[in-house]
Amino acid sequence: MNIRLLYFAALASAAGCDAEPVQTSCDNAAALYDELAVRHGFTLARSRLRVAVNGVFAPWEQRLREGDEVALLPPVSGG
Amino acid sequence: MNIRLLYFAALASAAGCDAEPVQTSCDNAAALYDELAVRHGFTLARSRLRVAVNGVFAPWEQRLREGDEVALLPPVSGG
Amino acid sequence: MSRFALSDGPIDGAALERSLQSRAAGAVVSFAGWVRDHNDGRAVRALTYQAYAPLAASEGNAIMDEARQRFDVLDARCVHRIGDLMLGDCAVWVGASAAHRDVAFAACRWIIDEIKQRVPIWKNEHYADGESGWLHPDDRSRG
Amino acid sequence: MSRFALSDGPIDGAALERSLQSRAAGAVVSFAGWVRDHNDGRAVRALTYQAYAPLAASEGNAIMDEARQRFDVLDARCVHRIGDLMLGDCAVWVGASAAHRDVAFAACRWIIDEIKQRVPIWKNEHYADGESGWLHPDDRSRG
Repeated sequence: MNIRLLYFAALASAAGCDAEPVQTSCDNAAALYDELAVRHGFTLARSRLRVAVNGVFAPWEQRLREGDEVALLPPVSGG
Repeated sequence: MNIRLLYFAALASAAGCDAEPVQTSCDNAAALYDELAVRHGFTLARSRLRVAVNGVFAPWEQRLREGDEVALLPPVSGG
Repeated sequence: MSRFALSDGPIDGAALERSLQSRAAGAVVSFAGWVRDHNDGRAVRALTYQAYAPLAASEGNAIMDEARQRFDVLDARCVHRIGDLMLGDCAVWVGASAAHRDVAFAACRWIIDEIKQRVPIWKNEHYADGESGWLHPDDRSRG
Repeated sequence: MSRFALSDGPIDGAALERSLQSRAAGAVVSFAGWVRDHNDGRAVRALTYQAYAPLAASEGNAIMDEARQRFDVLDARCVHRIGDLMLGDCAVWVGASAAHRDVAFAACRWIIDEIKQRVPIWKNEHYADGESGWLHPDDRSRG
């Protein structure tokens, strides 16, 4: 399955990019984050992140579909 | 004793002036207010007013002196 | 510069807010009171504010000094209009700057509450029906 | 007009405040967050804000809609900067108008708290010592 990943802030720094296409067999974002955390050395616990799929907040367990855009959102610090 | 009176808001409307000189035998502002209330028909209870003598808040019982400027201050409504 | 002032002309909130800026200030909270078109169910068309100017200035500045003692503000200012105001005019402006927003919100709120309770300024409302009247709120509700 | 917006240029708080005026509005409370010269004991020389723009816009506008349901406000707006900011720049502006000040204070405070907790925007602090870092506050303290 082809997924487009979006990274922000510390995750983008760790990944070395703001976005990348990935091919994965993970069928939800929780498993996908754990896979990417190993590859990129993400140190933020998944419990501290939120995830958005196609621009909308989503549960980590939501089933991913071919072509989804998955945004990994570390704790926010606006304001 | 000669005192200069300052009236504000509803008291000035009732007195028909913002300021006036008065000659009085009252030796404090409480007695003076009661005297003026009769003369001008002030309807505000003295307990709802504050008084200032020579530009400073003062107790109603403060002894008045020749030439004092006494300001009668109805409940405020700024803001 | 006096932290409290009366003004007989329009209040420039933007300029006042700029005057509160400093490199340590992370938060500014401001309150602007405008002349609105109704009060207590009556249609209002204009206002006149009268002040006992020397005492209003000293009491207003006493409030600003107390605010700086009670709250960890970096700066604070207040300007209150006197004279004739139209609908939509700014009647009073309060601003407080601080490192963090908690302090700025608390100080701004405290200042406007004290100004309204303590400073010798009176409002005459001019109603749409042609009547007008001085407001002398019953302060037994101050608690 | 969108009540929440991201901006990559300077925020004009005075213009935003004017946009909240109406004849029924007696009170406007505004909050301005500025880039200050320190955070957590470190000297700061600049900031960069990054946003996930489409979701920031939808979540920010959801907050403004919720504010108008929770509070009896007449109007409310918020603008948040993105990109590179210097000391003294306005990072975020929130304003709420209402008939009375209680509502305006409560709504303004609620909005900035929600914006800081929920909108996908991240701050990179550039320190005087040359280091920099993204801030990812531990939100277990949200309570």
